[in-house]
Amino acid sequence: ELVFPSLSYRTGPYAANGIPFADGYADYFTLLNERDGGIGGEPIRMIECETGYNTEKGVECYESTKGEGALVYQPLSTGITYQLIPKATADGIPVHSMGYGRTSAKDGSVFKNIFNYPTNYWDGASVAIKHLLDLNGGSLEGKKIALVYHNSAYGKEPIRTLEELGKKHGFELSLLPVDHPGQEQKSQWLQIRREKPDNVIMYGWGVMNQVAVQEAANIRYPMDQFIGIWWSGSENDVRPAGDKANGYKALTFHNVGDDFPVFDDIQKYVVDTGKAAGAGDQIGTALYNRGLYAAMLAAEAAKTAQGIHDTKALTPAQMRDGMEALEITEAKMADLGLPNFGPEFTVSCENHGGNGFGAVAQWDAAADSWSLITDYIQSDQDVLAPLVTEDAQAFAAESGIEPSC
Amino acid sequence: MPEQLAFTIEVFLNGLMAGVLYALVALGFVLIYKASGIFNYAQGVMALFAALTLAGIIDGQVPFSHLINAILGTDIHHFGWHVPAFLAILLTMVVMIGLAYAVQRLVFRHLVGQEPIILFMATIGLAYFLEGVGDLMWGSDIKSMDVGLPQGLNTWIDDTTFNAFGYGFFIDNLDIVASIIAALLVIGLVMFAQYTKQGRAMRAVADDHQAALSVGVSLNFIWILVWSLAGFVALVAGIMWGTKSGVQFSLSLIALKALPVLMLGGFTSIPGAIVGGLIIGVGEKLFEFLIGAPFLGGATENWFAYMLALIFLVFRPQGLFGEKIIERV
Amino acid sequence: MTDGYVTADGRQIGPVVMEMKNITLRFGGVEAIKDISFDIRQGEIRAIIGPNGAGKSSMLNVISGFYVPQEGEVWYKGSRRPAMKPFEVAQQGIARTFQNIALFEGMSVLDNVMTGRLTNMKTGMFWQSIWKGKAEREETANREVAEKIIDFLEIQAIRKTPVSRLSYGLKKRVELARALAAEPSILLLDEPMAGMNVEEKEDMSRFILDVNDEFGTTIALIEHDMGVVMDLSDRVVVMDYGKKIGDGTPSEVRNNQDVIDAYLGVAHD
Amino acid sequence: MLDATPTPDAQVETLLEVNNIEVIYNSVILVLKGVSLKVPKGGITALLGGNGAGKTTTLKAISNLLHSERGEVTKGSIKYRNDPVHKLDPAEMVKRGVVQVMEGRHCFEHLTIEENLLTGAYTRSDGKAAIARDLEMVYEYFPRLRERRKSQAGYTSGGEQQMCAIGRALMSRPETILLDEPSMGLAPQLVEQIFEIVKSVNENEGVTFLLAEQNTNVALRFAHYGYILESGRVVMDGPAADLRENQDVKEFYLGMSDEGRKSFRDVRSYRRRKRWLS
Amino acid sequence: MFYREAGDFSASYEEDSQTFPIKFDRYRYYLVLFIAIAVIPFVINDYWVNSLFLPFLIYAIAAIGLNILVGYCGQVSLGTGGFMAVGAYACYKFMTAFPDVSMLVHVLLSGLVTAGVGVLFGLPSLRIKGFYLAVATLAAQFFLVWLFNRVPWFYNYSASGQISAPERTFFGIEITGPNTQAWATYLFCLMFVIFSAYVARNLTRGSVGRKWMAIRDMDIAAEIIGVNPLRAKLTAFAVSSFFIGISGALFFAVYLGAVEVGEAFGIQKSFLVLFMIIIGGLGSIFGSFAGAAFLVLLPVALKIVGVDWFGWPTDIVAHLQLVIVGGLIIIFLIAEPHGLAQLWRVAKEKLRLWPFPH
Ligand SMILES: Nc1ncnc2c1ncn2[C@@H]1O[C@H](COP(=O)(O)OP(=O)(O)OP(=O)(O)O)[C@@H](O)[C@H]1O
Ligand SMILES: Nc1ncnc2c1ncn2[C@@H]1O[C@H](COP(=O)(O)OP(=O)(O)OP(=O)(O)O)[C@@H](O)[C@H]1O
Ligand SMILES: CC(C)C[C@H](N)C(=O)O
Ligand SMILES: [Mg+2]
Ligand SMILES: [Mg+2]
Repeated sequence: ELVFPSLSYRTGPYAANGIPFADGYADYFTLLNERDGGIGGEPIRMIECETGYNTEKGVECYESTKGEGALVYQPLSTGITYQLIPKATADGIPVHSMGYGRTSAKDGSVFKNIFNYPTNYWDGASVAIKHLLDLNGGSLEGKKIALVYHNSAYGKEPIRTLEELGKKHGFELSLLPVDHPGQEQKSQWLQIRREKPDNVIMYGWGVMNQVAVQEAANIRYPMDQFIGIWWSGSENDVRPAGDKANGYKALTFHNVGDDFPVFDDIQKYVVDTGKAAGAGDQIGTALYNRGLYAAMLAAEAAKTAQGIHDTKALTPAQMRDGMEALEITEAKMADLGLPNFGPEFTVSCENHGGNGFGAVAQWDAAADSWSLITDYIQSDQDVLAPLVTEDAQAFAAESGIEPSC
Repeated sequence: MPEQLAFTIEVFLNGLMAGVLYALVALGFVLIYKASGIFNYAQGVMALFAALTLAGIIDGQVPFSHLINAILGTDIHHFGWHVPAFLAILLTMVVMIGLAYAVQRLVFRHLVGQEPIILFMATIGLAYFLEGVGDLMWGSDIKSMDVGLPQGLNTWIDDTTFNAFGYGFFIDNLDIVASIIAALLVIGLVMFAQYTKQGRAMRAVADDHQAALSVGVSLNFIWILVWSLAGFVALVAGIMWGTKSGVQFSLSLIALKALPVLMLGGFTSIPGAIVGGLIIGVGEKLFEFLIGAPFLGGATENWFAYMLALIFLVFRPQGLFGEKIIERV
Repeated sequence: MTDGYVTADGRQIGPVVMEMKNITLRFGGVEAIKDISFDIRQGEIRAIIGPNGAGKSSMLNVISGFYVPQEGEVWYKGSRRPAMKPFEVAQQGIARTFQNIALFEGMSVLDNVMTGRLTNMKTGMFWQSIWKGKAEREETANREVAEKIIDFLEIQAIRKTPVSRLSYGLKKRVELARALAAEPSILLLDEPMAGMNVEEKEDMSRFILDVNDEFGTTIALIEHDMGVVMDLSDRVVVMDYGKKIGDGTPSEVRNNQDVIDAYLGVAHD
Repeated sequence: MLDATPTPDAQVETLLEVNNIEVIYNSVILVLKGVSLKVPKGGITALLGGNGAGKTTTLKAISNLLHSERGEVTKGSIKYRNDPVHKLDPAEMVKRGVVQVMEGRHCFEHLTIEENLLTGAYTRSDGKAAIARDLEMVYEYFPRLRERRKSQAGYTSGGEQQMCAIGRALMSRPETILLDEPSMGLAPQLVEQIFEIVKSVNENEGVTFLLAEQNTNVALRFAHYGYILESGRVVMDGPAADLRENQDVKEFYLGMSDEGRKSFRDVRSYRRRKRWLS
Repeated sequence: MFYREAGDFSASYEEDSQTFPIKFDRYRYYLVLFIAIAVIPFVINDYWVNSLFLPFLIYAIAAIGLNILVGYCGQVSLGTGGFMAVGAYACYKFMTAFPDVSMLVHVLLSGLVTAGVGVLFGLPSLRIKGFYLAVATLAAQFFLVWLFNRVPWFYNYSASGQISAPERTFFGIEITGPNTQAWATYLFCLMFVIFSAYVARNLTRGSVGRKWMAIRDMDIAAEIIGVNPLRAKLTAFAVSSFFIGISGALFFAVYLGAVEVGEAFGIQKSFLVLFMIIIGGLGSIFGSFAGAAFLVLLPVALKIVGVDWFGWPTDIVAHLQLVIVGGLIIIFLIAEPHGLAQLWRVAKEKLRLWPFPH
């Protein structure tokens, strides 16, 4: 039996986003069980635990599930991830904070049990800038870029990167924090209306996203100059603004839509058999796909681990090894019914964070769907790598860890 | 017009508008506090609940479908019809009146005469309860609220001011609608409280519920009436805020924006809610614009609203329009 | 009247301890007290009477520092009292009861009486948090005083009862106990016998006389029961609409035509 | 003024009948231990007794105001015009014509005097004109109120508040008024005045009164019949004139001994309580 | 008669003002203490400590602190979250600045710092009363959270603005960081709980406590009989904040290990602790424990019943949980408005009379 806990949030201020992710995560495992009898013949047991995006409940969930032989945690919250970094490290259980959490966890020599492949917040910032560079003929000299961000640890992540990139590319950055929950953003958007930045980048979550998109539409900010991080890129965020959201862009690190063979299987084995998680109405949405992608990566890591250790039942330590040896190739993905679903990457002891590929998706309001408008773009590793190392080293020093690989 | 001045005026106007939206929420608090001394923590959740119900009805959602499906293994979610907005609003109002009735019968009737903090606590229980019921009934995914209110830049104002001053002011259409509705509500409620028999009885109950009982005012009726009114105000607030940001849990947190308004205006004053809202709206927006964003790194609105209210209170402990606290021994 | 006098029943009354000079108190437009002067002597029972709304309670509030008069001076023990907070006045040895009972409803009778001792308890927070030693000794010493007063007022049986459960009359008595516990030099009583029947008033009168007798406490008393006032007090001030219309011994006041017109209605027997 | 109207004879209809009721507060404190009384139509009945005897509780039990103080009638019955009423809503009692004036006045502080009076007419549905007429009538009885009609009740003096409370009760056109300690804290002149008004309302409007009073002296002068309550029990009852002559009543409630009134100064001991029951 | 006090007579005032004047109560209290200190540490594991005992103990300290302010002194405060944050950040600064000093010192110092901040924000209480004050303390709440989020010095300039507790010890035993033992963190917090309860109890039964209660019940009367209202209110703010600071420090350093201020110490925390003391019983130390236990344990218990036993979907359980907690709060209030502590007292009164109803 392979135990995958799912620390989900189907209630609280971020429920609207937590639900599709949790559904995707669950449905993929259900699919594996129903279709393949688990992973490598070993059945999967998924334990769902409601955190409400609350760190204390997150801890409770962690403690109550770790004894069951939990293989990997995917808490979908930067706050809970920070909580779990020391705990899980001490307990030897891996954490996969996919596209969130502590960016410097990419440095596997320091963060042995923490993985954040395929990409992270700093990559996100850099990819967005690269996209803008592409649009502006390779130069952002003299441009103004505004960052609208959730005023929390999460939202502040890209500031450092953007400042560095600003120096490099010569754009001017202005910062616009929005307090939780972000229902009122008049000030921020009036400021944007006044300053007329060439582009707006957003790091938001929850209701903040909808309000931002709505306000942008209200002040008639050109939607295609407005780019959200992947957590600001779900259908929930754009639908309330209706047609006016048309053209809004968001990053993503996996493909969109339900046009992949795996969805047929999900329909057949999960939905039609009445085993779909939640209300079953989220399939194919951006966050559902992300949950599904996370589950797929976990399952692949488990397969890899089974291969390495030549055993069907896994321990968290073996799972960790599997994650560290994970290799995602196009062939593998096509095989899983997810052709061209995400970037290719390889995990190693030094690199727990993938190669920093991300793509840009754009919202088509008429079609009510996202579509990828770029290939996977790699982030500016020249700038980011030293930043990651610096932060990881600082953490290592602070907590007396001897980096090693 | 110099740019900075134009900007300041624009911020000021938008502050007024934001203030109106806060005041809409604060009004509900005032009504209930005025008639019963209950500080209704659940007001925000009531707005959420009303908005959820409205959105659910418009959409033809089956209430409790998720729960029913989980228990019976069925797969129902929608009736497959769409209810016209005005009818849905009426139906929602019926639900809110039902809620008012239930709240009175099941909760506050048993707590008559308790200390304010106990009543406050009961409303917290109510908030939890309603939040849970709302989620179970309509699901916690995000819904959009579309009852046909206009939204976005008002071009007429933009053009006119541009022609006049060389800078077009941004005013949101939704805010304009909100202001009109808020003005009507306040006038209506003030007339009700001041000049009708029920309004007088409501104020009497607030002063001394025992004495009100003794002259034959039915607490039950007055409280159900007031909670229904508060439910109505919650519905209005829910529609406004729901249109702005979609209907979801966070809607209930707008209560936090109403609190400074409430204490600045005075817990017992209907006009106070509006004036307080305007002062808070303008104050926090101007502060953010002139000081917060340039010098303090932004996101100062939340605490500044409270600080502003605090400063006012130090000079007028009962709020601007609150009833004077009679301190005699 | 330089240094006291001897009452009809032979008690020696001392010099002036408190003197109100030309007190005027306004609330917005309302003049609650208009230029009133009078004095209170050591060991005396001084009554203040007058129709409802005459400003009697307001006068007590001025004495206890709760209202600050717009004009006039308060002299206490021979010197002019500077502007003071009510708690500072209390610390000078002036205790009182209230017209609308102001007990601490959330506490037991004993605790209420002990609050009367607060001005005498000085142990710092630190020692109190440790309790053993200094704090405990002080508590015990003060507890003894409080218990003595509880005994004196015959409320032992309800010592541990929460005040909110008591009937009106008992509350009045507890309030008196709290005021007495402070061992005040001046005791201000605002309608201590309102809402009592004759028997209870007799008891209350007895307590007041005994306090005055045993501890030599000076007493200022507001009361509407003329029987009580005339019997108990040594001198009476009469107020009407904020003005003083009479001042003197009970018999003088009783026969004052202004007082009869404004308050008594008929000459009291 | 010592000649009250003679006791109404037994033929007169009994309006209110309290039968052996028991009242418990907070479900533990037993306060009334079997109180029975009858109030005849058109009479003034007095309820006397010391502090904490249960007068207020009895009145509240009748008007059903106990509920909001966590009190409960656990035994016995209360009948008004022979209908059991102790399950009714207080508002319903007012509709039936029973209204209480509470101890301690309880005016609506923030309402003006006139608004206070109008609130009294809340349950009436006989039109504005009738209400205006009664308002006029109240002002006739209490001219003082007419002067203060626009002031907030919270800032009027104790006596005015008492008048306001009684006037407010009259505004509901009651058949019966339960009056709790109308004289408390009032100057002697005012006490007389208020009782005079009670008397004339009783005589002119035919309103029945049940009044709880500490001021036994005045109460027995104006009432027709009296009950004496002690620690939750009725210990004595009879026509007011008889009670006035009763030796014990004289001693304990009127403060008179054989030699007439004695001075408060001369009471030498306060350890001399005598009770009918103990 | 299950419960008796007959035969228990106090021969002196000292005995009479004991915390548990009745023998039966006293023994039960010793038993609980014995189990807490000498039995529980040997039988608990990570799950029990990290999900139940630590939050319970830490919230109990916060609840005691808030109860002093609200329950005893009558000053309604919604700034608890902000004050806990002060404790947490102070502790973090002390821990990183003086790595070799014992955790005990850090935690106590954090309490003191918080007490100072509490006094500062207590100043308006002289003029502002009741719910107005409650809302005014929200200014403290929002301002403090903003401040800690805003000024990098507080989080030692870390990239994300989170603070994480480094490993620190108490008499050589690790108390914070990833490698702690369940029993050690448990006992460390328990020590503070006992300390807080002891101090709070002593303060509330003496003259300081009476001043507080006098202010609570009727502030004007209190002032007229000689209580300095400003002093009384500010001492209440100080003592209350001291405990709340301690709980904030423990919450961050021992329980969570890493916090982000807006999430961990947001307005929700202020409400939560307030709920605890109202449900538990205002003005009761026991009530603080009861309330903390109720709000920490009930959700966990409901979750276990719903998800683990009945196997319902987590979201339905979470929603039902809200419904049930909300419903129970209302039912408890109707049954006994003065909280669990009062329920317990009434139960004892009834037991004492049992089998007679009155
Ligand atoms: N705080 C206040 N604000 C406004 N007016 C006040 C205040 N306190 C007293 N008054 C007014 O001052 C006048 C005197 O009041 P006071 O309470 O002193 O009367 P009193 O002589 O004690 O009457 P009573 O016998 O009815 O108690 C009244 O008209 C009252 O309304
Ligand atoms: N809410 C209550 N809770 C508990 N006990 C109460 C309550 N109200 C009154 N009592 C008790 O009931 C008894 C009777 O009280 P009640 O108020 O009826 O007396 P009363 O005859 O009106 O006395 P008074 O002349 O002092 O007003 C008293 O012993 C009192 O302590
Ligand atoms: C989906 C989430 C991981 C994103 C969120 N803003 C967080 O970092 O906490
Ligand atoms: Mg007075
Ligand atoms: Mg009474």
